[in-house]
Amino acid sequence: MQRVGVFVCWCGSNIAATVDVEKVAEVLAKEPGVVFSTNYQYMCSQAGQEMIQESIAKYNLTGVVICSCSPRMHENTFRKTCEKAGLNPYMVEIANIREQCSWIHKDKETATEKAVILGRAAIAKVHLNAPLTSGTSPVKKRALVIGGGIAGIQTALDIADAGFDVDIVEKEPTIGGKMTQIDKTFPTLDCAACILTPKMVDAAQNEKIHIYSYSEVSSVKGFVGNFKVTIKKKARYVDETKCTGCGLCTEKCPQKKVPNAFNLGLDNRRAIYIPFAQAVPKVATIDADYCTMLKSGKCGVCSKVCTAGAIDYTQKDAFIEQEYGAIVVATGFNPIKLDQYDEFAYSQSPDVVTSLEFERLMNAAGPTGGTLLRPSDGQHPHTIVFVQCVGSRCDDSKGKPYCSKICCMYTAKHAMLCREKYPDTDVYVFYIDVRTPGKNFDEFYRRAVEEYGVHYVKGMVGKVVPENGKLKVQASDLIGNQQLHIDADMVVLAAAIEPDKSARPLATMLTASMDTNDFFTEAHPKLRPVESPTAGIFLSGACQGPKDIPETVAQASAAAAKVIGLLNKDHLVCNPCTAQPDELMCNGCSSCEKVCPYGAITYVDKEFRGPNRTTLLRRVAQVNPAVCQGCGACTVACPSGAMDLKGFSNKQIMAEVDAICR
Amino acid sequence: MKKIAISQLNELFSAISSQKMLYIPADDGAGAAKFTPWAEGISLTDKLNTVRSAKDLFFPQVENLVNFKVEGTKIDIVENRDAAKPFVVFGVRACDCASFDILDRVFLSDPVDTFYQTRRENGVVITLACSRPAETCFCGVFGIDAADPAGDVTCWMDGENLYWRANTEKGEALTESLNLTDCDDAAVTAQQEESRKILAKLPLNGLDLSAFKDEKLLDVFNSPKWAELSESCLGCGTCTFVCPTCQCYDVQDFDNGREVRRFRCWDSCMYSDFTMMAHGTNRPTQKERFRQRFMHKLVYFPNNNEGIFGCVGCGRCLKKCPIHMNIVKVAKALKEEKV
Amino acid sequence: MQERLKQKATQLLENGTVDRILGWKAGEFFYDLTPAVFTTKEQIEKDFVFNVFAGANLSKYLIAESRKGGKVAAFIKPCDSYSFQQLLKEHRIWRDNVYVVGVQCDGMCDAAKLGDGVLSVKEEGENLIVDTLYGEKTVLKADAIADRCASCKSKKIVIFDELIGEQGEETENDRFGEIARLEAMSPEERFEFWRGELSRCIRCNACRNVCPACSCEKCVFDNANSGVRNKAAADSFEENMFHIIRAFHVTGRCTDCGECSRVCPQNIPLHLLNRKMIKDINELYGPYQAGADMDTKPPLTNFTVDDCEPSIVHERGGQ
Amino acid sequence: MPVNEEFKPTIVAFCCNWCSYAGADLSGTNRLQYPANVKIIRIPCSCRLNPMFVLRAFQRGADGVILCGCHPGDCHYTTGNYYARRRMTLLFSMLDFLGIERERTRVEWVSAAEGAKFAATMNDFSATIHKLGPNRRLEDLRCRKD
Repeated sequence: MQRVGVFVCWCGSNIAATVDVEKVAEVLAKEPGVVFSTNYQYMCSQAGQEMIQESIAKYNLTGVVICSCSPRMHENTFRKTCEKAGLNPYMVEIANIREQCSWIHKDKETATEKAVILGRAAIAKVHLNAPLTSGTSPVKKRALVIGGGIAGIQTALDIADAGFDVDIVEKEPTIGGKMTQIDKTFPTLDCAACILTPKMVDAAQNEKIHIYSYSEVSSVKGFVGNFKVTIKKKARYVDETKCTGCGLCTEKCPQKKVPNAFNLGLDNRRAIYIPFAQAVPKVATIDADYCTMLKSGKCGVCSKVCTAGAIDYTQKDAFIEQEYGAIVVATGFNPIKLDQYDEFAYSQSPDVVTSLEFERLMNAAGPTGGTLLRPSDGQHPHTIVFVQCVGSRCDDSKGKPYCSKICCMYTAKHAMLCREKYPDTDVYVFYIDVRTPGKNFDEFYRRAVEEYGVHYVKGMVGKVVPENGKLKVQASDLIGNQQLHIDADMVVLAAAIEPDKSARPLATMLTASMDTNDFFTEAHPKLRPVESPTAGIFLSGACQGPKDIPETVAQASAAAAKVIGLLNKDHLVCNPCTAQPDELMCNGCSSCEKVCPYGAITYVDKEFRGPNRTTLLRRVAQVNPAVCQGCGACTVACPSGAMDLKGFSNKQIMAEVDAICR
Repeated sequence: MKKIAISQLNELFSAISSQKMLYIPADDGAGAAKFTPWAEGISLTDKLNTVRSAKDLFFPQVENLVNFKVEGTKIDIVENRDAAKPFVVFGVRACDCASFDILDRVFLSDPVDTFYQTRRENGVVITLACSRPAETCFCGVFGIDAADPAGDVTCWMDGENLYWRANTEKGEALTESLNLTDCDDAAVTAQQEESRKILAKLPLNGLDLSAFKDEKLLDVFNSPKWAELSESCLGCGTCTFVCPTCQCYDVQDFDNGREVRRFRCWDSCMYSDFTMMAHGTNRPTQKERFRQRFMHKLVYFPNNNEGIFGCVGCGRCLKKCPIHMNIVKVAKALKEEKV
Repeated sequence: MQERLKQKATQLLENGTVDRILGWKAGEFFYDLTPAVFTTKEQIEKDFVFNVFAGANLSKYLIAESRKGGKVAAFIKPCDSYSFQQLLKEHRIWRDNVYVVGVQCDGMCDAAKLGDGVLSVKEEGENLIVDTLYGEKTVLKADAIADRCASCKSKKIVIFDELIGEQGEETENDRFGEIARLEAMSPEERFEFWRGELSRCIRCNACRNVCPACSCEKCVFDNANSGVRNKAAADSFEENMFHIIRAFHVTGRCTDCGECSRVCPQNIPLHLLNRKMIKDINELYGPYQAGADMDTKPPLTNFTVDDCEPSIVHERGGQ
Repeated sequence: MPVNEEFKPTIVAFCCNWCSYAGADLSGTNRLQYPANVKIIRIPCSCRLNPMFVLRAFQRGADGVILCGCHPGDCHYTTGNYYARRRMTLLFSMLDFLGIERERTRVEWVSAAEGAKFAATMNDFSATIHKLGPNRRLEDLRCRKD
């Protein structure tokens, strides 16, 4: 039994006006184990805190109950007070007699009676409290960024800037991501490459940044501060250290019929390729699916022309193990596949394109050299119809329920650019709503309408039918209340965006949670938007939700700030109120493991002494206190009661129940 | 010998219960019988015996011992024994009646268990002779005559009459207060003859317990058979709780926050925490626990009680054990091994 | 069937596949079989029995048996196979040490339905020839079938290394009919019903100890440190609490094997509580059968964001 | 005892630390009244509520038990309340199946901003329990106060 001291606070008149504080102290003094009970005007004041500290010494208190305001207000204050007096801070319990008593009751007798009961519950609990010590775990001062798009690059640059090593793992042969494929950026219309490529070069040249291109994360073990990651470096059949990026091989390769993924298949490339001129690293990669040498052993042209001797047909996937203190997920997005949207004739006519394909068609480095030409006949289009929300804001299973957020703005950009470069084109935009909530966004959209004469039509396109080289567009104009029939030369579909397919298996490895759309869940939707609930995992860019470039960069820097904050620490102080299994009672059934949102529970086979000098091998749960956040989900999932939560143990909560109901 | 017509049974019960609480074995609505306080509308079961034995009325599963009131450092002791009320239990079978002798040896020898003693003093036992035993009955092995049970009063029933014979002062006193007709023994003797014919045919009659009487305790104790016999034991308490002679209990406290209520409740030597002490348990596996139960009934108890076994052959454990392990199988296996 | 099992058992021992056989051993009467471990051909010849009273679910024994040295073969009936797989799923049985011989089952009988004084029973086709102290009689096997088998949920043996008899399928059954009948009662009637049933409980723990889902190293009710230990129901509350907590702890894990009700010495229909939970799970969270496979997440360690609110209990009334 | 005249129900409210306990604090800050017989127990998350605690409360004399947690989707620990929701649904259903009045148990999601909802919920729950009368079906006679 503890030696308990009870301190009843008046909180000026906040408590004392409604609760007879003297009586509360007097009644609680009779509770078992209470050796000292008093009341004071302001317990949280300097004088009040000193009174508590003196009483701890004088009465040799082993537990302290403070009847005051909400623990959310001053629990920490009083814990520190007691700690200074040599009492373990977790031997303090607060009875909330202000917010949950004096402020909600008017009758003094009622409020006093309730305050006594609340105090009694706190006393009952403190008797079962145990001193808790926060554990610490060391922090590996290196960060991993998964995904080398603008989000990953920005995060890596910021982390490196703070002086920490950071690795970027990018599954493509070059970093840069989706932004490399974009022509101009809204709302300023500056060229994407002009602002992105310097950052790519910065990343490549930064001593603190190591780029693993054409690589994937293959396993993640460990926990915050101590992740152990295996990175699979896929064989590119070119020695990165030797390749100078001269590009001769990519010109000489005889296999010319490889759809160029960088241009979304709008043109072809060779089997050995560098995705684009400013690729980082600027190293060639052999596409094993198309290389004749790798497939049949006959060819070897690239090897012959390479003066650096960088070609290596025998290269194998390499696995690299590395330790990290923090991991940033920046896996980005992709436009959805439009196979299910046959009404827009996407698969029937090459002149029906997605917005990203349209970017390539407008891009000076694209398949048409920046001249807008119809993919079907290379002719200049005169009427272009843009269709918004293709697959976004859908309530059927074909599309996505959410708004893809970026489409309104890039469509305005596309429409505007068309009208600017080719004033003879008629441009129609069909929309459900135009959403432009960003700095200078609405102004941008209005310019498209007002200055550039883009025809914005509220309504949906019902059908696109290719006919005689034209695209017959049937649409409804909801404001004009009429059906429209437009003979278009091109139709551009603003396809919804979705998280990259690599995100789901990655989330499983990281034990990071995802929402039903496979976007990573943030630790708190408002207050912790760049952290995953899994400690040490941070979120950057569109993997967390649709975002435009400015937002992505902002989030990327925010995630970097969080990582820097973490890596700056030598040790992490763990929350001591964590789950703890009683190994002797653990069944090894894994129920707890299944409900842990943090992956804090693992199982080990362990030897135990059995009856009659036997040895038993049993599977038992282990909780990693550095990862456990103390929610208690496991304690209820455990049928044998082997799992308990420190600070909120079964017995403590039941003691409170008993005290309240008695 | 006295008698009363079966058609008058209700009147008889009514007359007894007007003086004292009366328990009779009645159907429990779930296919079994139990000792039930008689009231108008409650009638005698036609089941051979109750699932819970008549022991319950003298040694209930849960019984208040005493209350403590704690205030500050002061402890008040408050008596809270159940009020002792005179009662009559009708329809006790010969086996259960014999179990009282065994319980008496435990509870009434020094130090006397006053809770049990009070109930024994307050209780009048009316036995009912068996005429339709079950295949699991083996009371005969223990010298019990199911056709002529003991008790304060012994009864026999045939199709027409209930025959009544007072055996003790308590029985006499009760008899006098009732309106029964005198009769001769002829009907009872006839019924006993019939019953004994059936009793003689019981399949377990031949159970030979001689191995345990003069056997060296340690030999039985160390028999390798225990491991095999106990292998499938679930460690539940069914056998002990339906047993009329099991008498182990645990003392526990219940703290409702205002007072501590001390009570006792049945315990089972089959349970893993039976006789748990500060050093741990002294019977670490089910083998030891299982062995304890049968050693107690077949060896320790007779060794301390002039050779009287701690079993009355009621057959309840044979019927109720979830895995059909029981004292008969144990006795046979140990004997077989000895042979 | 018994002979095929005996042959198989002997064969598995003799060809060295296993070291021990888990089966059923003959008793004093035809109906009182005891689960037992056999290690020699002689033991099997003498004592191994399989008949309509081999109701005991052997899967729970495999928790301990699979941890002993060597390998054990176990005869597993369809409903036992669900328990076995559920225990595997919970990492309770060491699979490598068990050789599962699936045995098809036509339903087990309840000895209590044979009447008084049974001396011996002979199976003859659809009949049981029962010799009693009071004469011989013929009982239709169907009339003596155990209640749980009368509403058999599946004849499928969901996991096995070898099969004796035909593989079966899930069966049409009305096992939720009894639940629906109780749900249709008023709360007062239900309360009276359950009070009547649970007040007979003697807390012998047979239901718990036989239950394959109740395989805790130490039950909370036996654990002096759990704060809820109790040995006997000292109040009607404790009668309720034991069964509520037990039913809750096996929710989503109970395969509905019916052992709890089979072993209850007081004939309390305990399976109804578990079955109610199964019915609720099926209705609220989609069909789920514990032990049917190794992968499906148990309903209580799973969720969907669109799950119903607890207020559904109010909204739908007794159902 | 005259029906309900003297009856002051005991109500135990388990509140998660992050949303509902803060919501209860807010209703205090805003001086929104609810009956004094509602007593709050702070737990880290609604998923910490063991069905055993609910039964314990009824045993010890509670007439109603309510669990408050973050709204689904807003759990501080991301998924805790989803588990709590299933557990409580099944527990309540089982209690109902045993004939325990289903009105005695409730789950309500209360965010840290919903001080008013907290007070309103407690007022409503308290009134419901008051109408229902004392818990007799799931009480332990040894804990009765009279």
